[in-house]
Amino acid sequence: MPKVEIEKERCKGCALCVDACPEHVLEIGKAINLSGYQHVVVVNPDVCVGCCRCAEMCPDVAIAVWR
Amino acid sequence: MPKVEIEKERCKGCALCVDACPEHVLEIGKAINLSGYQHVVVVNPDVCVGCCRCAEMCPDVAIAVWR
Amino acid sequence: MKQVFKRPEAMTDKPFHFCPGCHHGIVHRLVAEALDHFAVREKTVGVASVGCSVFLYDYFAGEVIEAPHGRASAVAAGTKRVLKDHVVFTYQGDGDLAAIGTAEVIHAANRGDNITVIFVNNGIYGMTGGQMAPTTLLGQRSTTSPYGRDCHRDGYPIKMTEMLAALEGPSLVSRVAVNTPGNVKKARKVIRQAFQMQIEGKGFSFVEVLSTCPTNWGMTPQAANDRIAEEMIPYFPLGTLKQKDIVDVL
Amino acid sequence: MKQVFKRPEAMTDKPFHFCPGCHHGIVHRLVAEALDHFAVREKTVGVASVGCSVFLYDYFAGEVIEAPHGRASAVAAGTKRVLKDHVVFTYQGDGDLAAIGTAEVIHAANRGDNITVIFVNNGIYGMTGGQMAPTTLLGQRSTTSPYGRDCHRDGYPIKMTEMLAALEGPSLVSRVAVNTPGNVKKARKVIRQAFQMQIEGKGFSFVEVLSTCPTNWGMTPQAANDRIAEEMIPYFPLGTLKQKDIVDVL
Amino acid sequence: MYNDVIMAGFGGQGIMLIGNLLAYAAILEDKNVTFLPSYGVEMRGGTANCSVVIDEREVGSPIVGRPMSLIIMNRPSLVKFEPRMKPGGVVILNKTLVAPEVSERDDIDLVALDLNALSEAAAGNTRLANMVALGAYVQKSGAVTVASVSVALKDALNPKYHKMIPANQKAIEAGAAAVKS
Amino acid sequence: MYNDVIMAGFGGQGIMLIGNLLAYAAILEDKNVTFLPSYGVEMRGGTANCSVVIDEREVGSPIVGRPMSLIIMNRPSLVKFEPRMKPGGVVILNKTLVAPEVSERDDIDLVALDLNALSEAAAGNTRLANMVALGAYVQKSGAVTVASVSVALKDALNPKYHKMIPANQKAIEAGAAAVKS
Amino acid sequence: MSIPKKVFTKGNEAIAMAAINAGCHYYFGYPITPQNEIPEYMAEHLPAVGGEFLQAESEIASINMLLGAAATGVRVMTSSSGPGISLMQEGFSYFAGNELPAVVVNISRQGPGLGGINATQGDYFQSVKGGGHGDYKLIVLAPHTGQELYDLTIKAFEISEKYRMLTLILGDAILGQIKEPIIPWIPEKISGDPDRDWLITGAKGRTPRKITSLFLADGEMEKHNWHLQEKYERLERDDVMVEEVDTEDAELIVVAFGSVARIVKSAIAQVREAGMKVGLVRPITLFPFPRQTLLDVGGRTKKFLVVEMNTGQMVEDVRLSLPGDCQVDFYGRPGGSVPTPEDLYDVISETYTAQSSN
Amino acid sequence: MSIPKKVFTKGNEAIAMAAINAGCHYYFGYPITPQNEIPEYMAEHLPAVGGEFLQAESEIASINMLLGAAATGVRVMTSSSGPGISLMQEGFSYFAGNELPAVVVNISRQGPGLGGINATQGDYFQSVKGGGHGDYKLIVLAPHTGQELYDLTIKAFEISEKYRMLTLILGDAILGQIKEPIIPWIPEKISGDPDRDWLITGAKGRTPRKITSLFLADGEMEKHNWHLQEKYERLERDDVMVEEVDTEDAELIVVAFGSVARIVKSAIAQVREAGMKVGLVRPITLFPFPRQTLLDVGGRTKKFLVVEMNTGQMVEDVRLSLPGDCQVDFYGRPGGSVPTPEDLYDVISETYTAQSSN
Ligand SMILES: Cc1ncc(C[n+]2csc(CCOP(=O)(O)OP(=O)(O)O)c2C)c(N)n1
Ligand SMILES: Cc1ncc(C[n+]2csc(CCOP(=O)(O)OP(=O)(O)O)c2C)c(N)n1
Ligand code: SF4
Ligand code: SF4
Ligand code: SF4
Ligand code: SF4
Ligand code: SF4
Ligand code: SF4
Ligand SMILES: [Mg+2]
Ligand SMILES: [Mg+2]
Repeated sequence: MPKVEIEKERCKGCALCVDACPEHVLEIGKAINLSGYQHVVVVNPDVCVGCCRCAEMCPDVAIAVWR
Repeated sequence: MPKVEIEKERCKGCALCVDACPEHVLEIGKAINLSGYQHVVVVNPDVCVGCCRCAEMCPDVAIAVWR
Repeated sequence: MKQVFKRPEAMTDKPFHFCPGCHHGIVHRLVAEALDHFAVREKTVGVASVGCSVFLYDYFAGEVIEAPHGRASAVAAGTKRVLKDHVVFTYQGDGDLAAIGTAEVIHAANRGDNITVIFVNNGIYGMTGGQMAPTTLLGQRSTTSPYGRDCHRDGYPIKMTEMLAALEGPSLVSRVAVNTPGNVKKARKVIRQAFQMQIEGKGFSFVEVLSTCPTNWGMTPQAANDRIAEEMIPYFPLGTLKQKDIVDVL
Repeated sequence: MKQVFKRPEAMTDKPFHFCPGCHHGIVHRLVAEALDHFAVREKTVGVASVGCSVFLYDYFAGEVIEAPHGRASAVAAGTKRVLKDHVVFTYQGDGDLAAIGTAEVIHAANRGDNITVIFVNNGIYGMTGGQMAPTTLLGQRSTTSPYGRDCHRDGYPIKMTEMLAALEGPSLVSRVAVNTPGNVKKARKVIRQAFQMQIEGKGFSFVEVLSTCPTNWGMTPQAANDRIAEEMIPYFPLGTLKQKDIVDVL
Repeated sequence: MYNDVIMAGFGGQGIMLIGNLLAYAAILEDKNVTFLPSYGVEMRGGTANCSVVIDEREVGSPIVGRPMSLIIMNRPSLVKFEPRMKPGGVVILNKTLVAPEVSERDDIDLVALDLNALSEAAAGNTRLANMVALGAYVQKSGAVTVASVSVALKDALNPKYHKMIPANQKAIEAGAAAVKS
Repeated sequence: MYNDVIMAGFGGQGIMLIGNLLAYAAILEDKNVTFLPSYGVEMRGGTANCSVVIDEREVGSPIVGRPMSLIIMNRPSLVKFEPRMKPGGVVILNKTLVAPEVSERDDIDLVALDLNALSEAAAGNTRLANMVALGAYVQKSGAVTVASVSVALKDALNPKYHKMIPANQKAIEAGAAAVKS
Repeated sequence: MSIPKKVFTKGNEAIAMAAINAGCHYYFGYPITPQNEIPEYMAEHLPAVGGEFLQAESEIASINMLLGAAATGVRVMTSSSGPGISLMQEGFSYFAGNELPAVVVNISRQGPGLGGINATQGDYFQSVKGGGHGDYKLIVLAPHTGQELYDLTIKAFEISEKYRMLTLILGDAILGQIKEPIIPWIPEKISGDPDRDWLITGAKGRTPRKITSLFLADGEMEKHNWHLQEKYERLERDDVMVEEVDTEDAELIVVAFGSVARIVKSAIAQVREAGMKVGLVRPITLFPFPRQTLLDVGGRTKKFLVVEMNTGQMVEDVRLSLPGDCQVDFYGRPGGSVPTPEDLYDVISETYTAQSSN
Repeated sequence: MSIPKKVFTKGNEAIAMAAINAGCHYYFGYPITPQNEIPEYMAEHLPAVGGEFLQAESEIASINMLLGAAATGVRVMTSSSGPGISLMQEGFSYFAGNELPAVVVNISRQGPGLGGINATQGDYFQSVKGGGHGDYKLIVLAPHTGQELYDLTIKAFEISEKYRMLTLILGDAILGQIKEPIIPWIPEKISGDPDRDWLITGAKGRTPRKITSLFLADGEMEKHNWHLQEKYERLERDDVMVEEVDTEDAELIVVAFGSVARIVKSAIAQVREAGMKVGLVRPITLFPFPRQTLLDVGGRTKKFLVVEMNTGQMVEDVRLSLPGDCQVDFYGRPGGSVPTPEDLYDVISETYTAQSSN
C-alpha cells in the first residue's frame, strides 16, 4: 500500500502539499513543531495512491513517499 | 553648373569621396596640407553633377556642394 | 514497497531557512536531483549569488563559491575556465541576475561559457525585504513601487529568457515553473537537460524558474502559488526557446 | 546656384581628430544634421562615451556631459529625468555599449527612457589600440585575439540590436551603415526618426551604425569601407527591427 | 530618570510593536527616548529584539550593554540576555512559553506571568500577550505611566487597527494589575 | 659615460624605431639603457617623441629634463624641446621640414641636415630620413658606435623588413658621414 | 508643506525626509540593507512633491544617473552600503574630476566582502582617503543622532553645492535603524542657484558648456588638480565641524565619531561620575578633519584614546593632527561587534589611570 | 621552455612575461591604456603554455572571473588602470573576506575621473588604505625598474599564496611603457601547493568546502576580522621590502617609491656630487609599510623629504612611522606632470640647506 511520511520538524505548514494531493490525504494540524509551525498531518493514509504530488510540491523536502 | 568645393585643410586624403563620385571628378593630389595629408583635388570640375555623393561620404565634412 | 520519493543525495540534511511555501526550496531540490541523476556531485562547483539563496553552501552537498551580488556568472566563468571537466552552475535571483548582473549573464551566455545558470525569478527582491525587481509585474506594489510598477517610469518586466535566446552562444534557454506537480516534473526535466548540455560540452545553458515569494508578495503560500498561474505565466510564458541538439536520454 | 550640401549648424568648426577615413566623422555629421532638422541644438544635451568619440563636446555645438566608460546610457537617463523637455542623446562605441555598458543600455531601453542612443559599431576598441570588442567578427585578428576571434573561447559577435528589439521598452531599434552614399542617406533618415521618437515622447530609440576603424583594422580607408559590405553587413544585417508608430514627415 | 529595557522573542510575537509603543509613551511624557531594533542578517526567520532607552537628559548610548530590565517572550531570549542583566534588574518573563526555572540568576527580580492566559482573560484572545508584558514592565519600572502607554496606542498602531485600541488597553492594564503589589 | 637624447617628430616619421634601434645598439655594447616613449592620450594623431638614456652605470631617471641632445624631425618638436636643452647640446635638425632659423638658442650645436635629400641619395627614397638622423646623432655624440647601430638593425627591425637592412645601413652611414668633420 | 513639530522616526527616514525638505527631488538608488528605508521613503514621498524616484539596475547605474542629473544643477541623492559604495568608486572619482555636487549616503555594514549588516566603521578610510583613483576628496559628514542625521543631510546639500563636491554622509546600522524623536525643519534655500555658470541646461542663447574630467593640453591636468587641492584647503579652513565635550579640564581626551561616539558619551558620563577628568572630541566632518581642534586640545592634554568600530582608521588622522608629544592609544572592535558603554567605561578608565607611556 | 639571457622589453611585457614564467596560466582582463601590452602579451603567449586568456566584458567581470579561478588554487592575474581598478573595489574586498590569492596590476593613470594616461602616483591611498568597504588590506608592491617589475611579479604570486591575499603591483605609465634590458628567470616553484585545505576542486572523497565572507553566528565576523588583522601583522613582521641608499651618513633622507624614486636617485647622485649628504629610503612594499626602517633611520637622521607624484599620500605613512622629533617635508606634483631630475635636484638641495624648522 502506498505510504507518505512527513518529517514534521522540517514542515513549515505552508499547505502546498495539502492543495496538491488529489486524494485529500493531508491536512494542516493543530500541533506546533519546535520551530513554532503548525505542521501537516496525514489524515487519510488509506487513500494515498503514492502519486508523489505532495512531495513534488513540498518546498522543504519534508515528504517521503513509498509505493 | 553644379560645383563642388574642398576645404583642403580638413581633408585627410582618405579617398572615400573619390570612390563615391560617379563622375570621377575627384582625385587625391600630390600636394600636402598643413597636417601632412595628401588632400583631394577637383580634377574634372566640369562633369560634376552636384549629386553630393562625395560629400555624403566625407568623414571630415570637407566638401561643400552647389547645384 | 519501494521509496519513490526521497531527499536527493546532493542535498545536506540542513533545514532550509526559506519562508514557508517559498519555491526556492523546490528549485534547490530539483538542482540536487539533477546532480544525483548524473552522479556528478563530487565534481560539481556551485556558485551562490546574493539573495535569499545565498546559503546554497549550507544545502548543497558539494563545493560552493559565494559570488558578489550579480557576479555569479562571471565567477562561474572563471572557475569553469580552470576546471574544464567539472560541472559548474550558478543559482541566481532576479535582482541578482536581471538587474545588477545583467552584463555578466549576457556575456557568459554570449561567450557560450560551458556553465549552467538557474535563474529564480520571483519578481521581487526577497532578501532585502521586497523591493521592485526588473521582473516585477506592471501594477505590482513593492516597497519601492508603493503605487504599483508603472511602465512609464520603471519600464516593463524584463524577459531575460527571450533576450538570451536572441544570442548565438547558449545551448539551452528555457522558462519553467514549479507551481504544480506537473510543472515541477517539467522543470525537473529541463534542469536535467541544462546540466546535460554542460556535461556534453555544448555550452551555456539557462533555466528561468518562475517562483514565489509569499513573504514579500504579502500573500499566503497558497495564494502566492496560485499567482504564478494567474499572473506570472501569462506574462512570462513557459517553454524552451532555444535548444541545441541533445540525445534525449532523460 | 544653391548650396545643397554644407556643414550642419549643430557642428563646431573644429577639425576632427579621427584617423583618415574613419566613419565616426560621418556619424557625427548625421547626428548634427538631425538636430538641425528639428532645430533643437539649443535644448539638446549630448552624453559622450569613452572611446574615440570622447571629444564629442569639441564637435557638437551644444552641451555635453562626459560619462565614465560604458555608463553613457545611465548618465543620459539621469539627465533626461530632470530635463524632460530637452533632447538627450548618447553616442557610444561597441566596447563602451556592448561590453562594459551592457547593463546600462539594456535597462535604459527596458525602462523606455526617452533618450536616443547612437551606437557606433566598428567591431574593435579603437581608442585603446585595437583590442577585440564583443562585436569583433569571428576569425578577425585584434591585439587581444592575435590568432583570430574564436567562437569557442570568445563567443560570437554580439547582436545588440536584435537583443534590444526583444524588449518592450524601445520605440525604435535599427541598424544602419554609412559605407555608401545610399546607406548614408538611409542612416540619416533613421537617425532622424530616432530623434523624432524622442521628441514625440515615445521612449528609447536606438540606432546601431556599422562603422570602420581603418587604423585598427590595419586597412586603407577604402579597404575598410569595402569591408563593411563584404563582412560586416552579412553578419549584422541592416534594417529596422522595431518601430513604434510615427508620423512620417521626414 | 534613566531607564532601559531589552525586549526579545520570536518574530511574530509583537516585540517591535511594544518597543515602539513604549517609546511613544515616553515622547508623550516629553522624555528623550531611543528605540533600536536588533537587525538580523538580510534573511528570513530568527528571533527579534529591541532596546529602548528613556531619559530625561539627552540619551547617550542606544546600545544597552547591561540592561536594567528585560521583557522575555521565548526561551532563547532568556538564555541570551539574562546573563547580561544588572543585578537587581526586573525581568518580565513569558511563563506560557518559558519555565521560570530556566533562569539562572538569583540577584534579579524575576516576574513570571502566564501572558497568554492574562491576554485571553483581558481581551478574549492570546494575541495581546505582548501588551500584557508591556503593561507589567511599565508598572514595575515606572519608566512611563500606564496611562501614557494607553494614550500612545493611537500613535504606535497603524490607523487600520485603531478599533482594537480598547482591547489593547485592557491587556496593558491587565499586565499592570498582575504586578501591582 | 652618460648620454641622453630626445627624438621627436610627427607620428609616421619613424621616431620610435630609431629610439629602439639606438637602445639595441647600446645593449650590444653592454651598456645600460632606457627607452621611454612619450605617451599621448588614448587617441589618434599628434606628435611622437621618445627619450633614450645610455649609461655605463645603472640608469637612474629615464625622464630627461634637460636633454644633452635632440633629434628633431618637425617644427613643433623644435619649439617644444629646444628651450629645455643643456647648453652646448647637439641638435640634429631635419632641415627638409624645419628652417634652422626657427632655432632660438645660440648656445647649442645645431646640425641642420636636409634629411630627405640625404636619404634619397643614400637609399633611393626619402623614407629613411630617420636613419640618416640617427647616424648623424650617433656620430656626433659618440653615445654608441655607428657600427653597433648597423648591427643592431636586425634586433630592432621586424624580421619581415630584414631585407631592407642594407638600405638602412647606407642611410645611417650617410648621416654619420654628413657630420664627420 | 506643513511640518510636524516632532516626529518619532528611523534614522534612515530622517535622512530621506531631510533630503526632500532640502529640495532634493531626484533620487536614484539600488536596494541594500541596512539602508532600504531611504529609497522606500523616497519612492513613497517624492511623487507628491513632483519629484522622481527611480530604482536603478545597480549602484553603478545609480551613481551615473546621479552624475547626469547633478550636471543640470538639481539637488540629487543616492544611498547604499558597503558593497554598493565600493562599486561607486569610479563614479565618485568622476564626480571629483567633473566637480559636480550631490549627496551620497553610506549606511555602512561589516566587511570585507559580503559581510553582515551590523554597525561598523570599517569604511572610514574608503570615505576619507578616497577609494577611487586619483588624488581627490569627498566631503564626509558623520552624524551621531537622529536629529543630526536630519540636520547634516540638509547641510550636505548646501556644502556640496558650495564646493561642487560630492558629499558623503557616513552612518551605520545603529544610526540607520534607530528610532528617535526628531524636530524637522525646512532650510531657507531649497535649491541650488540656477545661475551657476557650469550648469548643463541646453545652451539656449549662450556658449555651450561641457562637463569633463579629461584635460589634455600641456599642464592643464596638473592645474586642474591644484585647483581641486585649493578647494580642499578652503574646506579645511572654513567648514570644519567638530563637537568638544568637557575638554577644558580633561586629562584624557577620547576621540570618536558617529554612532560609537554616542556610546562613548555614556561611558564618559560614567567615568566623570567616578571622578575621572575625561573629555571628548567628536569630529563631525571627517573630511575636512578637525586638525586644528586636535592641535589646540593636544596643546593642553597629552593623553588621547581613539575609539572606533574598526581596527584603526581615524586614529591615523588623529595621530597626524596632534603635536608630537601626545600619547595616542587606540581601542577598536572590527566589523561584527559593537562595544557597550560598560566595555568603554573599562577601557577609558584603564587608559586614564595607566601610567603615561610618554 | 628556454629562457633568453637578456631581453629588451617594455615594462608591461616584463610583467606579463614574469607572470607566465611564474606559472600564471590564467588571465582575465579588460583593455585600458597604459597597460594594454599586458593583456596583449597574455593573449599571444598563454595559448602556447596551455593557459587561457579571456577578455572580460568589464573590469568587474574580470575581478570576479579571477575570484572564481583563484578559488581553485591556480595562479591567476588581471591588470588595469585607474577607472578600472576603482570598479574592482568591491571585488578586492571580497578577495580579502574570502581570503583568496591572486595578482592585480595597476598601471595607474591620472585622476580623478577619466584623467589622462601619463605617469602619476595618485592611487597610493586607494591601494594601501583600501578602496573597498571594510577593514582590509592588500599586499602592495611598488617596483621602480623593468627588472624589478619582473622580479616583483614573481614575488607577487608567491606572497599572495603565502597569505591568501590579493597582491597589487602598483606602477604607472613610465614603468609600463619604458623599455629596458632585463634578465628573465624562472622561479623554482611555479604553482601553488595543490594540498591547500581550502581549494575548491569538487569535493571528491572529502568534505565539501565553501568560499564565503558571510559570518553570521555571534562573534564569528569579529573573529574573522581579527584573523585577518593577524595576517597583516605577520606581514609587517616578516615580509617588508625596502631599499636604503646612502642612509648611513645622511643628513637628509628622501623617501620615494616607484618611478619617481628613480628620478630621485638621479637627483641624489647629483646632490651627492655637490657634497650634500642625502640618502634615500625606497619602500618596495607599500603594504606592509617599512615602518621599522623609518623608525631606525629616523633615530639618526632628523630631516626627511617625501617626494610623490601626487599631493601627499605616502607622506602620511612616513609621518606615522617616524619618531615625533623628525621633520618631514613634502614635495608633490599631482596627476599631469612628472618632475625631472633637475626639478628634484633643486627641491632636495633647497630642503637640505634650509634651516631645520624643528
Ligand atoms: C553590490 C550589492 N548591492 C546590493 C546588495 C543587497 N542585496 C542583497 S540580495 C539583493 C537582491 C535579492 O533579490 P533577488 O536577487 O531577486 O533574490 P531573492 O532574494 O528574491 O531570491 C540585494 C539587492 C548587495 N548585497 N550587494
Ligand atoms: C572603466 C574603464 N575601462 C576601460 C577604459 C579604457 N577604454 C577607453 S575607450 C575603450 C574602448 C573603446 O572602444 P569603443 O567603445 O568600441 O570605441 P571606439 O574607440 O572603437 O569608437 C576602453 C576600453 C576606460 N577608460 N575606463
Ligand atoms: S502521494 Fe499522492 S495521494 Fe499520497 S499524499 Fe501525496 S499527493 Fe496525496
Ligand atoms: S508542503 Fe512541505 S512544508 Fe508545506 S505543509 Fe506540506 S509538508 Fe509542510
Ligand atoms: S557632387 Fe557628385 S559628381 Fe560632383 S564631385 Fe561630388 S560625387 Fe562627384
Ligand atoms: S572624403 Fe573628405 S577627407 Fe576623404 S579624401 Fe575626400 S575630401 Fe578628403
Ligand atoms: S523572502 Fe521570499 S524569496 Fe526569500 S525566503 Fe522568504 S519567501 Fe522565499
Ligand atoms: S582608431 Fe579607429 S575608430 Fe578611432 S579614430 Fe582611428 S579609425 Fe576611427
Ligand atoms: Mg527575487
Ligand atoms: Mg569600437
